[in-house]
Amino acid sequence: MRRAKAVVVRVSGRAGDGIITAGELLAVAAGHWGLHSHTFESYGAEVRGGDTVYQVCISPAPVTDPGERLDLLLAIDREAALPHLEALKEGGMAIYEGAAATDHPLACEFDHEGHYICPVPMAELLRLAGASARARNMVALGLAGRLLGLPQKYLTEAVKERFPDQMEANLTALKVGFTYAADSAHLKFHLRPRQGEMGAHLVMSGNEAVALGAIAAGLKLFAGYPITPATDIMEFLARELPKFGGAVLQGEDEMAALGMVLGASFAGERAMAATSGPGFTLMQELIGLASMAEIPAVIVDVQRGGPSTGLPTKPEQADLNLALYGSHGEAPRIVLAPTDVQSCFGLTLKAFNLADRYQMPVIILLDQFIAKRREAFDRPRLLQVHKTRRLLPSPDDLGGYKRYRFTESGVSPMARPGTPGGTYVATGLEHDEEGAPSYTSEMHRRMTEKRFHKLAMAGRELRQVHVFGSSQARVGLIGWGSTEGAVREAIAQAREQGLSARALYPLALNPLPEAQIRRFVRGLGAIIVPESNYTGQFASLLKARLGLPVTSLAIPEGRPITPGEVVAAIKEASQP
Amino acid sequence: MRRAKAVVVRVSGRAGDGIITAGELLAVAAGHWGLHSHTFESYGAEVRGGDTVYQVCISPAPVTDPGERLDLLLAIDREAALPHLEALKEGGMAIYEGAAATDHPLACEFDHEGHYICPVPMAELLRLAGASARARNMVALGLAGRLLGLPQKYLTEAVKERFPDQMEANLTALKVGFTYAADSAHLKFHLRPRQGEMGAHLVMSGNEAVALGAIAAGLKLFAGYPITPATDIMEFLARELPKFGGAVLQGEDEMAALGMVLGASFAGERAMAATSGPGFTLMQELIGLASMAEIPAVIVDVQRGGPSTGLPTKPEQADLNLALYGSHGEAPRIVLAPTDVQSCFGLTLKAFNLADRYQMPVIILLDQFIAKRREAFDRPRLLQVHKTRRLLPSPDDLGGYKRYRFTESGVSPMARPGTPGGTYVATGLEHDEEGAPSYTSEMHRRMTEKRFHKLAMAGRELRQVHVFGSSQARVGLIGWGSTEGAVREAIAQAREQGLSARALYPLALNPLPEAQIRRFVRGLGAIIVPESNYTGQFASLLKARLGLPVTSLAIPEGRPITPGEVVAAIKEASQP
Amino acid sequence: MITVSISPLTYQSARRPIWCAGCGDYNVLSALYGALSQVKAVPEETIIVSGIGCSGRLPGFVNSYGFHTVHGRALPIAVGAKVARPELTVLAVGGDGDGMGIGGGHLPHVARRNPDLTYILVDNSLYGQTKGQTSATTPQGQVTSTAPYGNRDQPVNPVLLALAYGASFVARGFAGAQHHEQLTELMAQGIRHRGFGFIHVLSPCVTFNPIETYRYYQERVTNLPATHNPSDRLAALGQALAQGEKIPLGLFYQASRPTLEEGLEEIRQQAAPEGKGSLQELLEQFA
Amino acid sequence: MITVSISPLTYQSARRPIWCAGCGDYNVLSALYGALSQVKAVPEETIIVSGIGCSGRLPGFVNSYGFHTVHGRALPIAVGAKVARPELTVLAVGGDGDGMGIGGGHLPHVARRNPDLTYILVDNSLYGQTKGQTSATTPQGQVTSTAPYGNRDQPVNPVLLALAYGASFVARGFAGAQHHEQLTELMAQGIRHRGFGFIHVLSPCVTFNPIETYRYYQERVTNLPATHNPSDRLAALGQALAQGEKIPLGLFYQASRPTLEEGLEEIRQQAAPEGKGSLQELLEQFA
Ligand SMILES: Cc1ncc(C[n+]2csc(CCOP(=O)(O)OP(=O)(O)O)c2C)c(N)n1
Ligand SMILES: Cc1ncc(C[n+]2csc(CCOP(=O)(O)OP(=O)(O)O)c2C)c(N)n1
Ligand code: SF4
Ligand code: SF4
Ligand SMILES: [Mg+2]
Ligand SMILES: [Mg+2]
Repeated sequence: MRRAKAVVVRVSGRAGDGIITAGELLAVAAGHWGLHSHTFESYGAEVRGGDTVYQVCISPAPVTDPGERLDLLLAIDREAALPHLEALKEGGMAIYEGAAATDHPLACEFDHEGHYICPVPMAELLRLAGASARARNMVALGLAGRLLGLPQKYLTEAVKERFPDQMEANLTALKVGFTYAADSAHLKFHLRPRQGEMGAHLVMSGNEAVALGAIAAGLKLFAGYPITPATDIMEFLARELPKFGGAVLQGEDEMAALGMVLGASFAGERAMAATSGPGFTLMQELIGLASMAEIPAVIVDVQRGGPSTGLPTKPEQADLNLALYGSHGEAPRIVLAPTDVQSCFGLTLKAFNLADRYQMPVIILLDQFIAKRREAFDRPRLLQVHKTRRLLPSPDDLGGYKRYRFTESGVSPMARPGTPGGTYVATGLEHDEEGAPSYTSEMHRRMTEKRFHKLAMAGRELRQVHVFGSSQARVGLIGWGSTEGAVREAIAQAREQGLSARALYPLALNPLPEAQIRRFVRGLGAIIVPESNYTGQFASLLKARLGLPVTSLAIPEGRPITPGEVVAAIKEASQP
Repeated sequence: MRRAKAVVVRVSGRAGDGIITAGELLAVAAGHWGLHSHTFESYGAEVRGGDTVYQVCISPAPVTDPGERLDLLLAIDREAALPHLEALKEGGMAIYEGAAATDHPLACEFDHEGHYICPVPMAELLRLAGASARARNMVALGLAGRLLGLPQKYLTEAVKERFPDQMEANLTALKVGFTYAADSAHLKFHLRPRQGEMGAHLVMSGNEAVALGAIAAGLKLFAGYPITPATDIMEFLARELPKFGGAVLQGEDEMAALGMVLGASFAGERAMAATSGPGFTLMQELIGLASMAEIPAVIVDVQRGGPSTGLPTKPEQADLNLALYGSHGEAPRIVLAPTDVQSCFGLTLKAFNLADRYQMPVIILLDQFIAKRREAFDRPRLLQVHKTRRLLPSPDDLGGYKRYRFTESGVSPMARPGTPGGTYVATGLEHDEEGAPSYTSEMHRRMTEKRFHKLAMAGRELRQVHVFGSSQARVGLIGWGSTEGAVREAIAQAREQGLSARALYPLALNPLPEAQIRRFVRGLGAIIVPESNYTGQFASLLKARLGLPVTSLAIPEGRPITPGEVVAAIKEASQP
Repeated sequence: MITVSISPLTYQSARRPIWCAGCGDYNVLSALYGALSQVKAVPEETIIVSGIGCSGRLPGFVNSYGFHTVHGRALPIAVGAKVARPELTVLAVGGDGDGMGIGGGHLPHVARRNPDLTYILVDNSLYGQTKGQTSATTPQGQVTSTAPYGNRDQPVNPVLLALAYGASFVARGFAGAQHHEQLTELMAQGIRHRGFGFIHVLSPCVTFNPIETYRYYQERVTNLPATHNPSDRLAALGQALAQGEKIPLGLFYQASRPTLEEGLEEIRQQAAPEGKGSLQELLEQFA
Repeated sequence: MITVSISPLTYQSARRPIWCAGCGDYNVLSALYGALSQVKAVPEETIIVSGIGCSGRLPGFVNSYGFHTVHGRALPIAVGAKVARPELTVLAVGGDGDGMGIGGGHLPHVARRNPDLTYILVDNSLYGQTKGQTSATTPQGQVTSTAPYGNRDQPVNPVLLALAYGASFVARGFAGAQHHEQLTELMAQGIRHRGFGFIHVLSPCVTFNPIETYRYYQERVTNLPATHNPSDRLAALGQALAQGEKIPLGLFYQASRPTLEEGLEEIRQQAAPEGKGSLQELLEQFA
């Protein structure tokens, strides 16, 4: 983070140490006070033992990425600290379990890299307080909170909410940490929320925002199958959706899950499935059916490192091609890509409207980074929630009802079961207007055109793009999804180095807002396409669809792209 | 067909009438005599009742497409003849069940379109001969054979081979037809094989050629699941492969089928699966596993009309994207596309070598047109069959064996189970050189590079392209798969109209022979990309990979592209 | 009253079946017309979901809402429809390949969850639509296009499986003329049953199956013994297992237990005892 | 003799298991080491195929060839390996989610085809790897992260299913210390069995499952009655069905019938009674 007032904190340890909990609660407490934050988590696929890292960037101003170099490192022990020391800024502070006085608060040594190294006898402090040695993560949370200047009450509330059952033990440990740092000479990270933002924010993850968006859209049936990092959508909805009259079904596999969704949607209700790569691959046959039989459906794919089982807990943006082309034959589908947590909410809501309006599958592409990180943002204005209904047959349509009638928009009235005179058979076979199987060349051409025409029509309301940076710049970036934050930060950093760039993020990847993109690239000398994958899938798409001479900045490392990498690319492209 | 000596025959009727049998036997008999032929079949997805058409173009010279306008139409009755009359050439002949003398051979009327219309009392003739009325297709075969001048013995042999059990009945009916046409004044289609070709040809379908290629390659296990139009590969192999010591397993679904293939290949043997679109979609998760765990596998996708269940019995070339990108994450695979029946044989053989050499999935893309049509061609030289073996670990490798060792080529020695010291675990998780799960950024990058490097290495032996037409032409065509025949014919037809064009057909679609293509397009003013689909998938690929300014000629009608359509496109592109 | 006008003809759609003349599926279809009329199903309040195969074409010939889906997935799709619209009558139909082969993984889970729908498995002992390959119910020894040396695999026993899965209604019928009434009756019972009804129907394929013909079945089918107690699951398993020379028809098992939809409704009550949730409140979890 | 050097340690790989301390899977693994040593399996002539899940990581910890595949497909992959190399010992391993959920459609077909391989289903009544969701074997009423109001679905009974599918060897063991020897013995018997062996192992997940703990099982497991006749399939079904307060362990069923590989060999003999086919001859079919 470039802004002086932002603080980047990293908590590190091993799976089972409660690292993610500590980091999340820090972000939540800060957010509830009124600060902004941006987080990133990384852990191994093992339930126990792998390295776990949770990083939070906290600032009074909005932040768009979890930061690169650290102000504060909290590690569960020395072993967990060592690999992260080189990420510390000069003057940064590293805290970990180590021998030190239990009564003298936070003594630090200054090492030759210019870091403050501060051992804290966490286990011993916990023992003295009569608390379990397993609660070191709460000690760390207390220490971090105090050093950042967070009021204790926000930390306490966050802990209470998370652990309604084991409140006391955790609060004790929290207090141990908070107190130990209290009188330290190192209280140098004092942050305060901006005027008027005190307590105004919601703090949530991308997965939670998707789930909320779906509830707001009137979801009736969610069906899923557990898979990292998408499972929390199902878990959240299993708890909340029944309160809204809906139901959650766990399928025996992803095909069953999407099958249930299509059944519910055929029957007339809004339905959604969420999964990650392997499950998304398995859903493709039914996505093709939804496209062919014109059944609305919303499918969330939270991308993770691939291929195959791959890197289940790491982010990657490598399912774009699958989202676009993943079933045999040509099965049009809408593909949306939120760029931050807040847009996860809005785009999910929109996805349901699009699905119903154009009677086709709508895919929402998240990745582990956006799905799991927590961001603080303003409450959405729920009164504005707008729900489109499906086009229903008029009384005229119902005499000799043609489910797949050719219309100007390509959209045909879809009868809701229960409607007298509306009986019809939806089918994955090529069919005529009534839905009767038909394999003539003419019918196939016309029905194919109809299905694709709907996609084109949907494009008219999918022109939303995020454009930022300098409009005079000769270097442009076109990206998608979770990299937007890093690119925003990179453009700001580059500006400080005297380099200018501008960027465009479409929220729809299919159909692409081609006119907006063409307008954006006018006058550009170089177009960089950053993405977290190997083959540069989005770059290829831009080349294929728009013939743009793009430079792919594809980084296949199973981690978010950093602002530094983007700055370097801007620098290189700016060379005369 | 443009060549004077080629005769285009169409047989038409309804499913269950034996139309396809009659057409196939005509092609087989002609082929065995030494003529060349090219066929196309089209029928509904219903087992009974749909329209069925079988078309054969027969000529002394090699033919590359089934022809457009008809010389001879044989229909089971008048109703089946009517829709096809407009396809008859001037002077063409239409024969169908109708009232006429039973003793007077073949009386024809000349209609005002310039066609000879010839009713034949097939049912009555059969009754007189004491044969079943259901054998009208054999009467038609006899009539056609005689009119074309085929010696009776080739027809008789073809019938005997096809119906070892019901020989007599069919031979009787054949003879009825043959005799009825014998003294006709209309024996105007006399064809004769060229010098030296008499009896030299093999006649087979693309599916049969694939199956033979696989046996020649040393296939040990074929696993499949029935699906039109790929099932005959399994049926053929079920009969023949056991004779060669192999086995055929029918899976409970396509995932089981490909799973069996991967198990057999992991265990060290050559294995293959074949399917069509819906099954190919279901196989994608395991294709990703094969790519990640570096397991050789050959997968045949016989494309049919889509999406979803689509047009099961019609050809389409719309699974290219799926073949290239069909699983989550980035899972490199080789994609091959035969352009005629003969290349089905050679490319299948090659596919096994590539799979073993580069330890990855190799996909062979056929379509219904190439899979089901019969072509006559020279016997392959079987002595030349060259089989690569997998790279096995050397004794040195076996001390501390690293299954996924980084090497210059990217290919690591693969131990065959049973090898002492070679034990390892293949996995779909990202892994280190030993195969242990590893999720570091560096390992993921390096292993991704390794997997893609193998693909690039494979590219070195995948430069084979078919180039034809005039090297001076300013109009070029780049196509793939089954359209080659129509394009060859179109270039010849265009030349007669004073237009020149040249064409390139790569046999590998991934990796693309980019250098060859770049060389080919030099000097071209227009590049036309013909394909049987809607979105122009191959055109997009050429744009994305090579940035070529191509014109897509995408025809989404569930039928082969015709030479006429290609000629029209050449004409348009030739306009100054 | 609405019922006066209902007869089997009520359910006949305008589309003519495309099956081969003599196919058992015609009898399945007409038994279904009869059953629907017996239970007085309202056409527009009925959904029939099918898989792919000759039998999968059935919804096209019924005047009701229909969804002809993909191979093997009819059951989960039917479950989704039922859960979304519990007030509708939902049926699923498919072949032996569809339901016991590619779709065989869904049946256990649908059966144990007990949605209130009826599944008709149309068994012709092979893949009809694709022209006669071995299926999971092809007997050992039978020659098919994919088993030219005779099928080696022991077939599955659909009734035994449905029982083992915990289906709450399990029956077998035969699509032969003499058994039409029984089949109709079993279907009607299955539709009336509150919970998941599984009906195994023997339906000869006259085009590709020279072995399991009408005659073959006529010689072998028999009714379950009058003494059979359909609430005894072990006895039902025994009857299913005993199948050898004789093939028992009738109701093997029926039990009453909560349906999936009832369970989901219970969950709703439990989650929001005081009525519907509010989105505003939900957001407060994140404030 | 090669056998002198074989002990359970022979099968320990260099990789340290990544399971949580106390996980039942450690006991499964060590019982497998013991069983492999009992049957004197040669490490390099053994293949272990697994699906995805905590239990799916097992092959990594065994000194043998291993294939850690994708979720739910271990069985067909193992079948392919066995058919290609009948001389090798092949095992398959996976969790309850892997084998009864997503992969549940394969078991019936593998069981009825009877390949000579052994399948170990490691059942912890939930999805361990993904942190504790409901699985097909989670009991009714249990609260999980995806069933916060308690699981409504009746669970499947894996032993009952394997019996209904026609598996030729069906057993159940428990990964508790006192039952280690029995589990080892059952695994050894399963591997020795010529045909498909199905072994259901109760293996507590100490991290996510507070219900089906070691203690829970210790209080409930019991041996099959001494009078139980493992060649009586209906009796075995009865024992499997009876499971209520008590959970019977031991060998439910064993039968001898031709294996898949034997059937395929027979077909080869039948197809080419006079030795191998020739490609040249095959081409003549087309000439
Ligand atoms: C995924 C997939 N695989 C294969 C097919 C091809 N296919 C169509 S119908 C069918 C089997 C039909 O058999 P069955 O289910 O027994 O129905 P029947 O035709 O005998 O009534 C198959 C394999 C398909 N449509 N989709
Ligand atoms: C197709 C697919 N869907 C979902 C997942 C995510 N996933 C990994 S392991 C697992 C379940 C593990 O449960 P189980 O098989 O019971 O094994 P356990 O971890 O309990 O031993 C799931 C759902 C996946 N890897 N692939
Ligand atoms: S092929 Fe068989 S199952 Fe299909 S319609 Fe014909 S008789 Fe019926
Ligand atoms: S999560 Fe459960 S099943 Fe997985 S390793 Fe830990 S204790 Fe074992
Ligand atoms: Mg069938
Ligand atoms: Mg489990």
